[in-house]
Amino acid sequence: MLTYLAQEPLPVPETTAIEPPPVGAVWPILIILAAACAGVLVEAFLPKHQRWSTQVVLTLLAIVGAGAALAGYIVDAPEAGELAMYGTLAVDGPALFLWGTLLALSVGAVLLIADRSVEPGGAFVATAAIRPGTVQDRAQVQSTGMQTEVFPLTLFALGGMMIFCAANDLLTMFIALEVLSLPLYLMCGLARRRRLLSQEAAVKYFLLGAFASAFFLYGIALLYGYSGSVRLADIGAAAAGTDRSDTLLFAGLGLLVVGLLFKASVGPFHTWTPDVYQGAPTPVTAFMAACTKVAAFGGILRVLQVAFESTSWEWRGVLWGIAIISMVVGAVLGLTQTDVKRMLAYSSVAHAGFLLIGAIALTEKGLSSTLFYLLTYAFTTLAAFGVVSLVRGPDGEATHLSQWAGLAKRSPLVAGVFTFLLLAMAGVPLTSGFVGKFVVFEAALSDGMAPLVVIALVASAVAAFFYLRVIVLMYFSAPAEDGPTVTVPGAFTTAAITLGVIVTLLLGVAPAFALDWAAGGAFAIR
Amino acid sequence: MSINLAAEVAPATGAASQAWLLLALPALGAAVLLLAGRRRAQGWGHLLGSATVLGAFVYGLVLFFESTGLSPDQRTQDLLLFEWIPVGSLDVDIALRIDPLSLTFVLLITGVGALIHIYSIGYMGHEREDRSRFFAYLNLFIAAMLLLVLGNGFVTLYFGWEGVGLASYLLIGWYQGRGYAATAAKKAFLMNRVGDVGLALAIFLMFKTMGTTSYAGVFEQIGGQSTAVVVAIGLLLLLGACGKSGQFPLQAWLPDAMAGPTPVSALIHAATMVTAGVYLIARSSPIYSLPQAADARLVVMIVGAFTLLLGCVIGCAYDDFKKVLAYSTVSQIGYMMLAVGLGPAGYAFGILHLLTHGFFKAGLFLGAGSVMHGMNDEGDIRRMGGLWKKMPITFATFALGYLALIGFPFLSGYFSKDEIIYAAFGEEGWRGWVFGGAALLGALLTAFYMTRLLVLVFLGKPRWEGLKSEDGKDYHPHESPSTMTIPMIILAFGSVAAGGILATMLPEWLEPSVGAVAEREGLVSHGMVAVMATVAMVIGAGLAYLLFARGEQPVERPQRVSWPVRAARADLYGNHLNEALFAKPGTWLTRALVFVDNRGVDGLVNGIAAGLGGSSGRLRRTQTGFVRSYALSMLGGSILVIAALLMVRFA
Amino acid sequence: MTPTYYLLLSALLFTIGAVGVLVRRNAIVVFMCIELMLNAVNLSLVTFARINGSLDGQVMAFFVMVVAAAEVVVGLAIIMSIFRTRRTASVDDANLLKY
Amino acid sequence: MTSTADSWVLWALLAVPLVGAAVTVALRGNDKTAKLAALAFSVVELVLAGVAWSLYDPAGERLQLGTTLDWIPAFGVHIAWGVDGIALVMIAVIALLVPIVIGAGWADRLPEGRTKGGFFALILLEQALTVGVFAATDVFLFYVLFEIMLIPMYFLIGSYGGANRQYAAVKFFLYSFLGGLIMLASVIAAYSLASDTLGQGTFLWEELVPVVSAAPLTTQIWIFFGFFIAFAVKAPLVPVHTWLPDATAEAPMGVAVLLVGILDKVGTFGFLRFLLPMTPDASKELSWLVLLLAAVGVIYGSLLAAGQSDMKRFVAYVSIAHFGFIALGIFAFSTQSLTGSVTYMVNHSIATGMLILVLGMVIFRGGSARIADYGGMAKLTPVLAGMLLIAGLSSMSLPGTNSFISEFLVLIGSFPNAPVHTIIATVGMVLAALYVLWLYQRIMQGPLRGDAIVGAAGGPGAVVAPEVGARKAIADLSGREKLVLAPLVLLVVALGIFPKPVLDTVEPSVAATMCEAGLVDPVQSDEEQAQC
Repeated sequence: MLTYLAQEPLPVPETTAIEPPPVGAVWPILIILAAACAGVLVEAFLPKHQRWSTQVVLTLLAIVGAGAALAGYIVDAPEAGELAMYGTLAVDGPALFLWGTLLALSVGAVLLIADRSVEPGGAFVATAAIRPGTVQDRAQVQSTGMQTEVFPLTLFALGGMMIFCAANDLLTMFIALEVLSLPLYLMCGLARRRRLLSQEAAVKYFLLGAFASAFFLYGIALLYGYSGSVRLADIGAAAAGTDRSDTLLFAGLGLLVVGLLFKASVGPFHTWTPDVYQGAPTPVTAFMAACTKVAAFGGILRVLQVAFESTSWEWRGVLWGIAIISMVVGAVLGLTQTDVKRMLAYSSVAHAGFLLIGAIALTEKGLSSTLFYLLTYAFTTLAAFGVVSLVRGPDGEATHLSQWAGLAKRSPLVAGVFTFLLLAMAGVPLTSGFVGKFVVFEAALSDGMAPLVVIALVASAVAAFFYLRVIVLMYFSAPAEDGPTVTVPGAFTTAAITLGVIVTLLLGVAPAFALDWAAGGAFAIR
Repeated sequence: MSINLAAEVAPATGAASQAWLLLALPALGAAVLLLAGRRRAQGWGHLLGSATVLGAFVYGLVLFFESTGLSPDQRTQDLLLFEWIPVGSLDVDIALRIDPLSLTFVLLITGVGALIHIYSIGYMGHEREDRSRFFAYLNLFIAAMLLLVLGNGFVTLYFGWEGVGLASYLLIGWYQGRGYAATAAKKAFLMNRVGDVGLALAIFLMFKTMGTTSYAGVFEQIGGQSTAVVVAIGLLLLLGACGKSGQFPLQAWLPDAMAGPTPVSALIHAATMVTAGVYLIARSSPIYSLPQAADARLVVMIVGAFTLLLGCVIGCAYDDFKKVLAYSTVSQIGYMMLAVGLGPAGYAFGILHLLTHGFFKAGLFLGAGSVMHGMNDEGDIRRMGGLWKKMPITFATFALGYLALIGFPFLSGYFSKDEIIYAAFGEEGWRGWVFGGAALLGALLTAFYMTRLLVLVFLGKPRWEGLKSEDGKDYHPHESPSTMTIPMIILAFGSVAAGGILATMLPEWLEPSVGAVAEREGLVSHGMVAVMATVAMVIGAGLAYLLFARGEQPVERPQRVSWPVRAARADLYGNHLNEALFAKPGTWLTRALVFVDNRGVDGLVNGIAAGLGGSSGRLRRTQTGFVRSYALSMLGGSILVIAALLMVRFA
Repeated sequence: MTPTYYLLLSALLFTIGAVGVLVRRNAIVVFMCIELMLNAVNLSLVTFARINGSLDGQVMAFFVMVVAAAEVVVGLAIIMSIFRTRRTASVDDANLLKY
Repeated sequence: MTSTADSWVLWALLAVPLVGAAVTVALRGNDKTAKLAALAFSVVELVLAGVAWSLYDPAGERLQLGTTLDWIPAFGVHIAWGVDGIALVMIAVIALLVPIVIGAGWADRLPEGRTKGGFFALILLEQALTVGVFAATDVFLFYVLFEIMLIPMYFLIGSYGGANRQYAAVKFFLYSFLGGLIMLASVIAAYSLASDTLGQGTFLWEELVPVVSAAPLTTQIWIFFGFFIAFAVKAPLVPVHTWLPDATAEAPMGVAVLLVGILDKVGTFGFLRFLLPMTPDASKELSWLVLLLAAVGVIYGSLLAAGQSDMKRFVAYVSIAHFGFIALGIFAFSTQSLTGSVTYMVNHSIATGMLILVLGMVIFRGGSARIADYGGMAKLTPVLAGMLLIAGLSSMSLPGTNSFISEFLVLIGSFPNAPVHTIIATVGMVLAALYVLWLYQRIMQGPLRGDAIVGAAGGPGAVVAPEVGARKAIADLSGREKLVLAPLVLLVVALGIFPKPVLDTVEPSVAATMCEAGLVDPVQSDEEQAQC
């Protein structure tokens, strides 16, 4: 079948002329990565007791600095976007939007990670090497120390994400994928309590992640074979017209997409999500749920729109199917979950389906609406996991739903906030969730995907049921006897949750500015 | 003729321009009494109640004489009170039509009404506590009834129509403690509603075809309508009339309605409300007089004739004082229906019989009330007898009413009934024989059962001696107080004289409303009819006397009797019919629907929810927790994706 | 001797690796299978480089190796820790998280 | 960014209950003050409603007292208020019912741990939202409020309701939410239509109507169904009605009044405000369907009402029957029937509201909602019995009561266009009499019986002489209760005798709606042919 390859080699595509990298565009990434390296050095050279404070300061400074750099760049950014780093990075409208989103989210995430008031000493194990169940383990649970490597790891992951959603060629994308994944694998295993679960989550995430990246990579290879280049633009050009067999193209596309969908936890490639979300330390779960989703969909959007727009007719139907599966799986499986974190995981699967709908509407509306949806969902889910981390029993977080019964009586504020977030996820008006759904469905409908929209609406109605279940539990049920205590959060967690709630409310009531920003510009196709 | 009827409407002047007082007085009385509450109104409630009606009666007289002063074509006057339901082309007003017909009824209603109010002062004497409420209801009834007859359109008529229905409901169910009273009240209201549906639909049809519902408008345009429409309207109106007037097939409620206090039976279920059906048809004479409406009129006649016989037959079998009178009412209204069904030849006589009947039947009921009042509310005539010397006045008045009813020569009934029989014979062909014969036979039966009643109650041996009433007391029959006897006496005079006086005057007095009496050459001459009727009366009365006056009458109702008697005692199976046709199926349907709604409709909803939950619970299990199965699902997924992509591309 | 065979071989290797992931219990072996898949990809990358007559493919192969090495570091660390906890490296034993 | 001189009224109408809710919830520590505060604010609202009524000019423009502010310019979403006669009367009804509901709930027994303050605050919040729904003239805004107003009601049922309240609350929410989501599809579709034809999208009702109504039939039908399903669930029409009996049965009486009297009206209001003007062709095309559902609903609801053994469920089914009448009137397309339907919306709120409150007082005395637990109460509580009778008579639309006007208008207006359905519905009149009188008989008439009555006299099975035992336990209406019911009784009679003010306010808007929908009266007098 591949005999045509015996023909004489194609002319080598002339390599891009070497032009000095316009550094201004990538300052944010550089800052983050540099800070990450610095963080590693801090671990190496600073005494234990100083590390936490230093790391927190360093990390937050880095993020804020990156944000400042980003803002500084945006004010006079070229309308059409520009290529940086010898064309490996495309710094265009969507990329900037996603960077901004990621940085803002990571502030919240870092605050959650850094918090030491909710769980004395923080949510992370004092020394990862200690074996669970041993005397030392019980000791470390009481100790106030924590594995401060988390902070540089976070920064590395963040850097990877930022590169991932700006990557202009598949190789860069692959590297970025690994840079963002590897730290997360580790961070999943660092929970202070329930270490067994935590480690199991890490193993599962790691094995499946590596497995998925292998698919991703093979896809890259096939596409390279098809188009002779890994540049998205070149692939797009090749797909538009070449004599090569489309087998390579579509096999490659399929594998590539699978790799991406895995990261975005779209059904049926979601299987890792519930387990990992449940096992990982809640701050890390928040970070993953929020930021990874953003980065992954950033990548999906870029790949589909830049490289495969011309072949959309072929793959669109398939992604329709996947979107439906994801929504249905998420909504239906969420109904019977008994663990809050798992429930939120399934909700994120369902949301991934909604996002995919926006992503396969190949219009400006589709792009901007998906970006906006990412923004809204990420902040809501961040805050939601923040709240989850507050409800604690004698042995750590009380994530079993039965423990949440009658929470409203014990602490109305927390219950109120969580209700608000759940309603946002259900897409009730005056929350960001509604506006997000609205713009996505609007884009889909105007791109002629009415049936998909209807299915999505029904799915979100079903999903509404399990959000409602939690509200019923919190408000209408009698409090459980050995009910959990709600710890009064310290400044960090409070700040993080407040951030999420405010954004959720703001985008629900006055989304105009964010919508404009999301519609800022299309992908730079070069 | 029917056309120019509408044209003669003139705006009300003089006393007529204040005619709203007629409604306002009793309505106000009702409102005041209801709001005052039973404690406060105990002392004066009954007086106020009676006063308002008397006032209305007086005012009615004023109007009457004023209107007699006018030339006949001036006598129909309209009085607009206010716009009621003005929407688009529909324009319903609260407005009064003062014309001979309505005035006649005003006098009947307020007159008899006033008498019965006074009577009630005595009759309700022993429940002072609730008496004011009783008078409030009576006033409410008078007000509604007046609106019914005075309204100048079918909607206002409908307003009064249902209003009297409410009052009758309240008064039949007066003894709320007694379950059967409540049931009877409900039954009455429901069967009336059935009739009302007919009336309502008639109104809708009028609006659809003629765009108006006022008498003037309808009568003006009805002539131009197709036969189908006219007949439909005629039959629908008739359905309404049947409901209100206890005509077949909706007669079953009237006897049960006797569960109410006797004055109520006298006023509402004998003299006034039940005759509203007759009024409706007389009022609609411009419709029924149309040639297109011949079929509708025929149906009216059939219903009337059939009902008058049905009433008589059942009346012969009953042993309950008031129920006998009730069925007699049914049959007498049958006469009136037959009369108005005859068209121009009969309207006036229908009304005439209505008036005379109003007098003597009210009198008879009051007599019955007086008897029962003296007999511990005993209603079974087999437990009476020989009461004439215990309560002479009652006996005298009752006897006069009795004679008037059976059409004893030169008493009221004689004039009115004979006119109807004569007019019935006036129909051409088989109809004349059938309806005339029916009317004649009715006269015979009427005499029979009324004589039976009179004999069993007042004559013969006093069978009540030594018996005890339900509440275990001995019977001490005694004459009633004057507040009760005086009205009876007045009514007795009425039942003697009214017919003779009215028979001559009424027809031309009513002419502006129902048109002139169409003189027809009948099958038999006027005198002949008089003779035949008298003969029939004598036969019936004599037969009854022979049967019941001589020899013992068992106190207990004999059970082993011939089939016709059993049938008659069972109301000729009217109730069984309703049971079988409506009540039973309805109950079953309701039960079935309740089940369907819970299990079916709601079950479906819950079923979907349960289905989702179940599938969720099953799907959950696929999340086994084994990395390798996850990997498998991923691999499978990717293979599917690739296969699908390639298929789409290459197939 | 067309490059096609290399592609087929790499596909074969990739499949073997994938199947290995599914059938083997030991976490280390599973991980090795994944490495095998990566290397199969490397093979096809190089082959395509040959076919396309450009060096990109070969360069990418180097990148992949580096990444694979990094993965090994992280992966082994994780597997190590869970092995010390459970005294077994069987991935099937680790299924507390389910449903 | 436009606004008329009098637009402040609507803002005030929206703001007052909101502030009231905040104040009440702040004062919830002390029941007494909280209650007084809530009452005070609701009365102010009532006064404002009166002002609005006086400022509204029936002969004036289509929408009055309006404001339009940009909200999300990117999508042409506005914060736009404005009322026509229909919305105005509904707002008036809301403003009327809320104080009464608060008065009625004054002495309610709440589940332990709940405060009167919270209860009334939620009610006031609900009031603000419903006023907003009726006043919104931007479809997006309407949708937003349409969904939001579920939430306070959800908590009112779920937190303050009866034994089975969780199930009822969730069922209520999901039913309406699903309906709303389906409507969202239509809203978006309408928007896309607008953005295609007008160049830039808008949600302003006045700008959407011409666009959507010009769309081809199939498009209209899709949009129609989106809206229709949502409104049919809200209304509720058979067969999507099953949430109402549960919700009504579990909700506290006052809440049930708001639910049946106000929230449900949003559905029928939607028929008038959106379906007819926006999708006239589809409405005509599919009127047979709605008429069928309506006629079935009348009979179905009536029979089920007769079959209920629980008072609150009884009321629910009565309402279902009545909503059948309303839908019938709306889709019979004549000035009379539409006006009838609108007045029906008002009168049904008053009549059924009163019925619910009176039954609530019965239940308050007997402590049971089962009809079989009562009997012969009239002996002990004549005034209460009278009130029940009045409410019942109004529910069966006896002439002289307010409901007669509307039912008569609906039927007489529907007859020319839909005779068969009208005849079926007219049969419903008989059934109405049946279920009302039967209920009255079972509760009030006959000998004293039933656990609730006899039990009050001293344990089930205890023999009571009506004068002793039970009378002590079961007292007649208190002054407060009389005060609560008085305005309703007054309105029942007044609007039955002299409905002109309402009719005159409503009719022009109805006529305008008919013009937008391109409908002409089947029965016309000559002078009105000229209009539109």
